[in-house]
Formats: sequence, C-alpha cells, structure tokens
Amino acid sequence: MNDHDLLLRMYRTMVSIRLFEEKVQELFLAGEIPGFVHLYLGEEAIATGVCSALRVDDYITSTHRGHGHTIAKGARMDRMMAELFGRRTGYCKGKGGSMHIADFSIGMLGANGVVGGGFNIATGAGLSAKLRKTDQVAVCFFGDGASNRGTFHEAMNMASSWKLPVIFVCENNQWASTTPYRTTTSVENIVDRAVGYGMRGVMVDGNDVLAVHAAAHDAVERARHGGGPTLLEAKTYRMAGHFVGDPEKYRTRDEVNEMKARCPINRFETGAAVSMGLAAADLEAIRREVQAELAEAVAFARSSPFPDPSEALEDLFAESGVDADA
Amino acid sequence: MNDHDLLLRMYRTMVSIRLFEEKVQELFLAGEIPGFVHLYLGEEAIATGVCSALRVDDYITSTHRGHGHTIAKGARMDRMMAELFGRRTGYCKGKGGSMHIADFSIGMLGANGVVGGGFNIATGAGLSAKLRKTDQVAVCFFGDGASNRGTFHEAMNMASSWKLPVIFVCENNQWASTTPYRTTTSVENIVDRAVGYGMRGVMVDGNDVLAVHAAAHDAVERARHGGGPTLLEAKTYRMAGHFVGDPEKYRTRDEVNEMKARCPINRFETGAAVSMGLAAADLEAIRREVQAELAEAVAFARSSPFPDPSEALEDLFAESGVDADA
Amino acid sequence: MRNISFAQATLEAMQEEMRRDPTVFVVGEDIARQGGIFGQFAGLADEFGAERVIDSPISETAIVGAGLGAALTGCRPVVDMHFADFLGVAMDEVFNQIAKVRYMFGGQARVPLVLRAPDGLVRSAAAQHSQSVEAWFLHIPGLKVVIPSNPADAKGLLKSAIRDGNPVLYFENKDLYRQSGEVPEGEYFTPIGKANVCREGTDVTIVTYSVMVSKARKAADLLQAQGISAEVLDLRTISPLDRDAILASVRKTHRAVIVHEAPKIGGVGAEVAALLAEEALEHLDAPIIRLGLKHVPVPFSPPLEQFVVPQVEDIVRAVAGIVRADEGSARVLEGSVRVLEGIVR
Amino acid sequence: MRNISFAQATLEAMQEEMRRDPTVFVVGEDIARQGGIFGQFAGLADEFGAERVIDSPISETAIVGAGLGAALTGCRPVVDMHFADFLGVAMDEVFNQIAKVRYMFGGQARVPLVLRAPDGLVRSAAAQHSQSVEAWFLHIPGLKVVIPSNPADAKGLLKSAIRDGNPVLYFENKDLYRQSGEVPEGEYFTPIGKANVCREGTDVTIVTYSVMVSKARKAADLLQAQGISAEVLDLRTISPLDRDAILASVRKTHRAVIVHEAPKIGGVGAEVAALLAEEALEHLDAPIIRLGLKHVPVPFSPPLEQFVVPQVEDIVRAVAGIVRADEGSARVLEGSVRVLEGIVR
Ligand SMILES: Cc1ncc(C[n+]2csc(CCOP(=O)(O)OP(=O)(O)O)c2C)c(N)n1
Ligand SMILES: Cc1ncc(C[n+]2csc(CCOP(=O)(O)OP(=O)(O)O)c2C)c(N)n1
Ligand SMILES: [Mg+2]
Ligand SMILES: [Mg+2]
Repeated sequence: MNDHDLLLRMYRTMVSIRLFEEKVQELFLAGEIPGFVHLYLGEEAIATGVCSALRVDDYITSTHRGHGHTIAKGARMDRMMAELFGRRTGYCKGKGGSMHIADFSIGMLGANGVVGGGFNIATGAGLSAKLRKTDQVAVCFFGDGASNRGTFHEAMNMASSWKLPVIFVCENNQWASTTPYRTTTSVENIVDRAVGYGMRGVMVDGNDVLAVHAAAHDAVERARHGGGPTLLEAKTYRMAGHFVGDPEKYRTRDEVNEMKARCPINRFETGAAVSMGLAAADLEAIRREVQAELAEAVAFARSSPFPDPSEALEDLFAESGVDADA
Repeated sequence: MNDHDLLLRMYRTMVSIRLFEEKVQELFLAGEIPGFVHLYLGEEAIATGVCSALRVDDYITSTHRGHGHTIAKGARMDRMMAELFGRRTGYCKGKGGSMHIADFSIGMLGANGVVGGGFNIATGAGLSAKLRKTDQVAVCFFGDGASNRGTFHEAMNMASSWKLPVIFVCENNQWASTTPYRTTTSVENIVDRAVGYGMRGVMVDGNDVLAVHAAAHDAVERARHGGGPTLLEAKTYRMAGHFVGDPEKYRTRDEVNEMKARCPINRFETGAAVSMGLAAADLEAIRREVQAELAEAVAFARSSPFPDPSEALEDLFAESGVDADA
Repeated sequence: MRNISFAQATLEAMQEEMRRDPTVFVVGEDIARQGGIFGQFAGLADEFGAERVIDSPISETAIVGAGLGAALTGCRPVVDMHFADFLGVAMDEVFNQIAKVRYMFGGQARVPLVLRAPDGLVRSAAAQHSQSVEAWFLHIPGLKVVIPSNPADAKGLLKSAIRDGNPVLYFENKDLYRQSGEVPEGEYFTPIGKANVCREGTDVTIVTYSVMVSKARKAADLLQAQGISAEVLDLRTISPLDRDAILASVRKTHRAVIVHEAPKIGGVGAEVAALLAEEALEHLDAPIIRLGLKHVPVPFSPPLEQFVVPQVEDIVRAVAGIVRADEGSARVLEGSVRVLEGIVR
Repeated sequence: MRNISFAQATLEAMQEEMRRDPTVFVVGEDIARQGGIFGQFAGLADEFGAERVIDSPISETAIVGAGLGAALTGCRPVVDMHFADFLGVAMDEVFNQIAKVRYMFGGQARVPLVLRAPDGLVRSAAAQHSQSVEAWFLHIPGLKVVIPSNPADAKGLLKSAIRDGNPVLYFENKDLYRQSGEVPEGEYFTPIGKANVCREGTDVTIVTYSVMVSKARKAADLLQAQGISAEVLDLRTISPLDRDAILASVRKTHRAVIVHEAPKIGGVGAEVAALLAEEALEHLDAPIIRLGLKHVPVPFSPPLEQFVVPQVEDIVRAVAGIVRADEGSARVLEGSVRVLEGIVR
C-alpha cells in the first residue's frame, strides 16, 4: 500500500470513529440506546494509527471505550450499531452491547467491562501465536487508569519474560473516570513502567496519527519477527465525559476546550493532509461516504428486530462433547 | 543503643533464627511437626538487619517463610514452637501453624500462605499510621517470586502515590520454589521496578547484616518522617530446599554449597565481629543462651496440650454488636 | 419518620459514624470528586476531607487489602467496590485474608472492616455490571453479609456494620438507590443476623431480600386478591442466616417460595431450601420453589434482561402453583397425614 | 484393567491428549522442573519440551487470563492452579471473562480451556491450602465443573475436559493423588454431566463426590452390617448437575444424606437438597441431612482439622439417624401416605 492510500485509509477510519461516536451520543441522549456508553472522541488517532499497522489476522483486545478500536480493526458500523441498540442483528445478537462488542472474524477479541481485563487475554493470544508458530501479533489497548491494575503487571512481566509478540498500547487520556491520573498514578509517564519489565518503551503524541502509526508499525514488526513486546504510550485527552450523561463536575470547560483544539482529525486535515498533498475533495468525499454508511447503519439498527426473549438461553456453551471437538 | 549492643543484639537474633530453623528441620523430619515448613536458613541477616531498625510498635507483614521475621520482630521461641507443634499454647492456639504465625502484640501482622498476600496489608498499615497521625512504619517482607504478583504492583503504586510509610523488603533468594527467578522475572534486579512507581529503590547484600541494617535504618527514618516508601532489595540465597522434604531436583549440590560459603552468620563472626572488637566469649555466650532458650522452647511445645476439638469452633468472630464496639 | 432515599440513608449512616469516630474512613473509585457513581457519597469529601474520603487508583486488590491492613491497626475502613461485579478482582483478599485472619491467628486480630458492594441489574448494564454474588460469601466462614431492601434498613445495617468488630459485606442494590422510604429520626441500629417479617400471611412464606422484597410484596398483594395470604420474610442478613425466623415462618405457613436476583442454581435460595428440608420437612405441605436468575450471564438487550430475572408475575405464578395444587387434593392428604402422625409418633 | 494411582491416571490423560493435539499445552507453577508438587506432571516436560510444559511466574491472573487468550485463538490450554485456594486470585478472570465471553459475544467465541485445581485437606496444610471451593462455580453460568473420585474417572474426565469446547474446572483432591484404582486399557472418556451410582442400595442415597466417596462407601459397608442398605451416588460433575440421576436415586430410596468436604453452608449440598425439595418432596420419607465442613476456616492442629471435616462415623450416624427414626413409626406412616396419595391424586 502506498503512502497516499494509507493516509486516506487512516483518515476514513478517524472520521468513521468520530461520526459514529457523535451519532451514538445523540442516539443515547434520545433514548434509543440502552445501557452505558463511553465515547472515544478525541482519541481516534490512536486506534487508527495502531490498527492500520496490523493485519486482519492479528488480534486486539479492547476496553469499555471500545467503539474506536472496533471500527479501526475493520468492523462494520451497521452490525456495531445494531449491537448498541440491543438488536438480534448486532455483532453479539444483542447480548453484549457497547461494553461487550467483539468481532472474532477480524481478530477483535472483545471490548471489556472490567478495566484491565484485556492485558492477560492479549498476552495469551501472543503466547498462542508463538506456540502455533504463526507470525501473528496481539495488541492490548488500555487506559492510564488501567495501568494501576495488577493485571498490567502480571501481563507485562509474562510477555517480556517469554518475549511474546504483544504490543501494549496505553491511551493516556489523563483521566480515569473522575480522577486525574496523577493523583492515583505514581509516575508521570506510564511508559516509565517499561523499565520494570526489561521491556522496550515508546512514547508518542497520541493525537498525531502519523506518529502513532510509525511507532506502532515499528513495534509490530519487531513483535512479528521475534523481537518481543513493546509498551507504547500515546498521550491524548478524553474530550467527552467519562460516559454519555456524565455531569463532569470534576473538570472545567476551559480545560476541555483547550484540549479540543488539539483534535487529531483537524490536525491531520490541516497538517499531514496538506503537506502530503491529499486533495481536499478526496477528504470531503470520504466524509460523505462515511456519513452515508452511518445513516444506513442507524437505519439498519432501527429496523432490526429485538431478540426473542427465549434467545437469552442460547449461546452459553459451544456444542461439545468428545465428538464435536474431536 | 550503642553500636556494641546493637551488634550483639543482631548476632543473637541471627543465631536464634539459625538454631530455631535447624531444630525445626530436625523435628519436622522426626515427625513431631505437622504441616509444611519453609526455612529461612541463609537469609537470617535480612530479617535481623531490618527489624533491628524498627520499634516494637512498627508493623511487619511476613510470608510463608516467616519464622525469621517473627523471631527478629521479637517473638518468643516457646510460643512459636508450640504453634508449629499445633498446641494450645502456641501464638495462634494451634490454629495457624508455621504458615500462619502472628504476634499482634509486637506488630507482627502475620505470616501468609498466599505468596504476595502481604503487600496490601502492609500498605494499609502504613495508610492507617498516616491517618491516625502516628509515626509508625510498616515493613512488607516478600520474595523475588512474589514480585510478579499483581498485588506487588497495586501496593507499590498506592504507597508511592500517597507517600505512605512503608518499606518493601525483597528477599531475592534467587529461587521461587523450583523456578530460578530469572526464567519468570523480566528484570535482573527487583529494585529496577522502583522506577515504575517513582519510588526510591535500594539494593544491598542481603548476607551482610550491617549493610541491611544501615539501608533499612535509612528507609525507616525517611518513612517515619514523611519521606514516603522505599523498595529495598536484599540479595541472598535459599540454602535449604523450598520446604523441608523438598527433593531439590532442580538445582545442584555444588550451587548450594558454593552459596553456603557466604553464610551471613559466619561472615559476621569472622568480619564485623572481629573488626568491631566483639569478644569471642560474648558470642559464644549468646550461642549458649540461645541454645538453652531453644531447648526450653521445645520442651514447652512438647509438654503443651493439643487444643480440644471443640476449640475449633472458637475465634471466628470478635464479640461484637453495637455495644461491644461502641 | 421522614421519607428519604436509600442512597441518602446510607449517606446519613456514613456521616454519623464518621463524625463520631475519626478512625472511620472510606476509600474507593470516584468517591471524593464524584460523590460516588450513584451519588451515595455526595458531599462526604467536603465534610471530612481528602484524608478520610479517598479516591483510589483502579486497584481493587489494594483498596481491599489495604482496608484489611488499616482495620488490623486501629482504623475502621469502609471500602467501596464500585460494582459488586469487581469483588472477584479482590476475591483472594476477601476470602483468604479478611475472612481468615482472626481465626488463623487464634483470635488475636480484630477486623472492623466494611466492604460496600453495589449489585444487581440496572439499565442494561450487561454481563459484567449487573451481578449479585452474595451466595459466594455465605459459603466463606468468617464473613458477615448484609443486604438491605429499604432505606431504613440501609441506614441501620450500615451503622451496625461499621460498628461491628468483624468484616461485613454490605450489598446495596443499584436499583434501590433512588427508592424512598420512611426512616426513623435519631440514631438507631438494625441488628445483623435478624430477618424481618415485612408482611404477615398464613398460606405461604416468600423468603427474599434486597430488590426482590418489593417484587415479593407486590406479588403478595396480587395473591391476596386471589385469596392467598402470603407472608414476606426479608432476610436482611445473608450470613449468618436467621434460621429461627425462616423456620418459624415456614412452620406456620407450611409452604415456601424463595426469590432472589442472583442465579437460582447455587444461590442463597439453595441454602434456605436445604435448611427447610433438613429442619422442617415434616411441616412442608408443598415443594419448595426457588426463583432466581436463569442460568446465563445477564444479557444486554432489554427484553432479554427482563426475561432472565424473576418478575412479579413469576412470583405470583409460583406461589399460586403450590398453594392451588394443595388446595383440593392435598388438603385432604395433609389432614390425614397429620392425624396419622399424631397416632404413630 | 490396570491398577494405577490417581496422579498417574491424570498424567496419562495429559500425555494422550498432548500427543494427539499439538495445541494442547500446560502452564503453571512448578510444573516443568518439579513435575508438579504432587508429581502429577512428572516427565511431561521431557516429552513435550519447555514450549508446551511451562513453568510460570507466580502470576495467577496472568496464567488464567493468558489461558483464556490462548483458548480464544486456537489453543487448548490446561492451566494448573497449584492449589484450588488460589482460584480467588484469578476469580475475575474465571468469573467475568472465561465464563462469559462466549455468551456476551453472542456465541462467537469458543473457550476450550481446562483449569486444574488441587483441593481439599492434606497433612495439616491449614486455612489457605486446604480448601474446597467448587460451590462458587456452580453458581456461575458458563462453566462446567468436574470433580473425580477415583483414578478411572480422573483420567476419563480430564480427557473429556480437554476435548470439550468450553471452559472446564477440574478439581482434583490432593489426598486422592496417591490412591490407586483400576483404570481401563486404551482410550476412553468419562462423560461430563453424568453421575455414577457406585454402590446400589434401597434405604437411603448418599450423594457425594471427590474424596468423600470413599468415606461414603466405608460408611455404607458399616451400615450394611446394621441392616441398612445405602446407595452411594458419586456426582462426578458438579455443573451441570446430573439432576436425573439424583432424582432417580432418591425417588427409589426416599432418603438422602449429602456429604462433601467443602463448608456445609452454601455448598453443593445445598443445591442438591434444594433440588430434591423442589422436585421430589413427595418422595422423601425423612429430612435431608447435609454433612460438610463446620463453618470455620480449616485449622492447622491435627485434632482440630479432623474435627471440622466429616468422618466416616458422622456419615454412619447421620444415615442411621434418619433411617431408624423412620423405621418403626414412619414405615407405617409412609405406607398410609402412599395409599392416601393413590386415592387423592
Ligand atoms: C476492575 C474495574 N474497576 C473499576 C471499574 C469502573 N471503571 C470503569 S471505566 C473506569 C476508568 C478507566 O480509566 P482508564 O483506564 O484511564 O480508561 P479511560 O476511561 O480513561 O479510557 C473505571 C474506574 C471497572 N470497570 N473495572
Ligand atoms: C498466590 C500463590 N501462588 C502460589 C503459591 C505457591 N508457592 C508457595 S511459596 C512459592 C514460591 C515463592 O517464591 P518467593 O516469593 O521467591 O519466596 P521464597 O520461597 O523464595 O522465599 C510458591 C509458588 C502460593 N503460596 N501463593
Ligand atoms: Mg484514562
Ligand atoms: Mg525466592
């Protein structure tokens, strides 16, 4: 893939995430989406930069704030939206919702309602790739807050000890729900923790999709060729509330507005896009295409049926027994 | 206390631990002690050096290998031995045994059968000292293997974020039961992990009781006066099997014998004791006194009754209700 | 008496106990700045400061384990678990440390520690934010477990829990926070270990607790209209169970239906049924019916979520089923058996 | 048939499955160099190498969580917990991840994962190394739980667990490792979900599993001498319970005693008793008795340890108690009731 294509693809991904999230916010507030939703607004460059460095058979584990990762790994917006609506046509047949979206067909091993729940799953996917002697890699997305979970430590130590093909991507958006990360996190940079595992640590501007892509590409290539894991910290900012409906009493509007000025999409449009000579019309076309796709996704979700109550009893166990799995 | 006294006191402690452990080994193999016992042979200088820097109202949390910590914090050998024998006169009335020995009256908050179970308890004791505005400190003893538990991470981060008066003392004896620590631990020195918590890290020769004492004293004084936690790594070697009866198929006799030459007690006798002008007769006297104390301890344990079966139903709950605790 | 919300009632308990005893403190996520994600800690930080109302890192083993360390050394910590679903993260601390230290150490330790755990279904929060896990703790010696169903008990049990010298798990249902109810003026304590007959009846005992108490009461109203008199027993404490109250009620009504939101299989209802089958079998005129979550994780989609959890109609149907089945045929049988029993025993 | 030990039987299962399928691997502490602390993995590392027989760090959340990650991506991991007591360390992984991923994700995931957990009392190992915690997992939808009592089932169930496409917890009692028994030649599988009547009888059913099966059989022998015929039902699988087998046996014998080493309160016995009280009440001629650990942590001192756990004599006493009480008076009552039932139903 040439640079031009890559840039346009990344732009499409960022715009898809942005528009998807804005639409989700609107639909949630309108009462069409049940449950709790956590938006990825302002952090689009990270999932985009990282996943654009992955193959479709590579794995990712995601978080409670997982729509961006899911889109970036290549999921369909219609089935995602249907899942958020709790419909039978959703990725998880309505059983998961926003916090439990997954698409195993593209290596997206699931959002996770447990903060820090993905570290070990990604590590296991890396272990599995090594055992099966494939050259797949696994990426674990996680937040600054999650870096204080014990699972972070156990996974980092294991991945490094065994040189597993795992990239740990910290999305440091400076907040763990209502808590500024420095009040509960004993280091300035999460990447400072790499030393404690003899692991390579890299820090990038998480609002610069090119920088994220470059760092991720590098880490992925190393991992793929036996060079072991990397801890990649991407600095960013959570532009929306922790969840849709969050009164956000713990921070000022000024702080938020200042950070909004660093919007990664804007920055791409006015920076890389210009210097790399992308045609404004191409970008505009992408936006329009995404908008159309999203409108269809919403229509699809709305028109899809709810599951029948009895479906609640399905999908607990795989068909099994010695024969099924022989 | 003058230097001389301190040295003699430390010598007494080291010898007490050594003789206690040798006796326990003998009694276990003779079938007098039930359960499982993990010996502190070869690591005596660490508990001794650290606890000699503590006050009686300071706290320690211990491990499965806890006899040394318990003696060093000032416990009585007779009640310890009785506990190992499962007798009613033991510290825990026979309910605990070797892995669950404790003496709250001297701030010894318990051995622990769960590796890494003490990190957070010690951190909480530090938090409590801070809240109650005392100047107590808490010491958490733990092994190299335990440093891979998630509880290590969570406790270190919390203690550092909140500047709690806690000293984390890693007894790096190079083995986690049957596993050489470098095969499962991603750093050469556990102290390298301090960086990831913005914590002070100090490494000492764990077989040099003076070095351990000096480093501990320093860390304790800092903690006592608001200077926050320290990670102190003491390098040592587990001279005995992981537990009494361990066939030790995973290491060579040569390795063990080489390390035995570094015995901390020998080293003290031929080094510090000489250069600091301790009288050989004084050391000899201490040994004899300890031997006598130990003989009494064994006699005490042997002659103590087993608890009555019905006592198994006691001690589950403190008397309570609103009145008892008002 | 005043009418206040469940959340407000728990807040009053915290305020009263924190004012009284400077060693009481609270630690958890989103407590100080946010006042708790359900508003249950609103304003506490302003009154007691950041030293005693502590926003923690996302480190459940640390907050629970440090709670234990603090309890052992002179404090009375209240640890908030955010969601009961996250108790699993700190299960070792709860199960191997907190529940055991006193006993293992031969009674040396005191553990005045409260773990607060918001549980139950709320607004399609899905599989990892909707659970009720109290049954695990019934099976762990060394813990007390309380689970209020209304604002008055919420306050009284929380105060008793904080004053207790032992570890108490305090389960508070998320759907109850906004519900209001009468709460006495002045200080009072709800005793741990005592169930409450919150509706008297003669034909059947509905044994239940937490959010299911109100469903059971609604069911009892509907049953009344059908001529069936249901007693509703609110357990309030899960461990230790109030065996006497359970046995007394069922010996009176001769029938039991047990209802909880946690999975039916292996739940608290199993223990209650087993207790009855062991101690009151000869008083039973009908099978013991249990209602609980169907045996799946909680699904997200609203129609699925409602389907897996017991509803008022399910309770009505279950009760009517065993009372009716009895009515014609079995009443006869029952009478005859009693006579026979009199003769042979 | 050959006579081999329980540990040896599990080892054969591992060898056969690892030879057959290169994606089967085992990870845990003290596995490779030590061959397992109970010798249950002896020699595996020599045959399959350090890549597939892995000594792990002391990181239970990582070995369990990574087991899940590997299971989701094409491997069939066997994770050794060292002691069942440490399941609490990884409870979130078991409970919120492993048990739920398939369901939450609408059936996309397959989780062919086995967790092996050595449990039970052994040699005064005290409170944190003696526990049996299977009941927690009965209450968690999405897991299968097996718990063999003898070498033949140990092998057959472990092979079935490894072949299963779902997460299986495999509890293996530490005291059973050295016990020997007959094991068939050649490949075979013991089905998950099927209990086994390991002794037939007519007066009472002793429902049990794991190490208590041999105690129950000894008790049955002693009871035989007293003229009481006891059936012993070895559950073998705890989840899903073999309801049919339990109901069939008790419908035949009309009495049940349930025995396990885990705490009585809130244990598997509660579920079994509740099932009987719900589905077979009219067949019961006597109270359902449960025997389990007294409600304390396991104490260290040998006389205390033996006191808290059910012994053969306790089983004999419990059975004799309910059969005798029945014998004179109740046999008469029973006959009369049956007649009446015939008339009124
Ligand atoms: C184990 C666990 N503890 C607490 C929570 C509640 N919770 C959900 S999101 C969140 C904050 C996460 O912060 P961070 O990891 O920085 O991710 P971000 O939300 O900033 O993307 C918390 C505390 C949870 N879901 N899981
Ligand atoms: C959570 C937990 N996992 C595993 C074990 C089993 N175990 C007991 S001691 C030990 C090794 C501990 O190594 P280390 O921390 O280095 O302490 P050492 O024995 O060397 O003093 C292990 C794995 C345990 N007790 N607890
Ligand atoms: Mg964050
Ligand atoms: Mg060690």
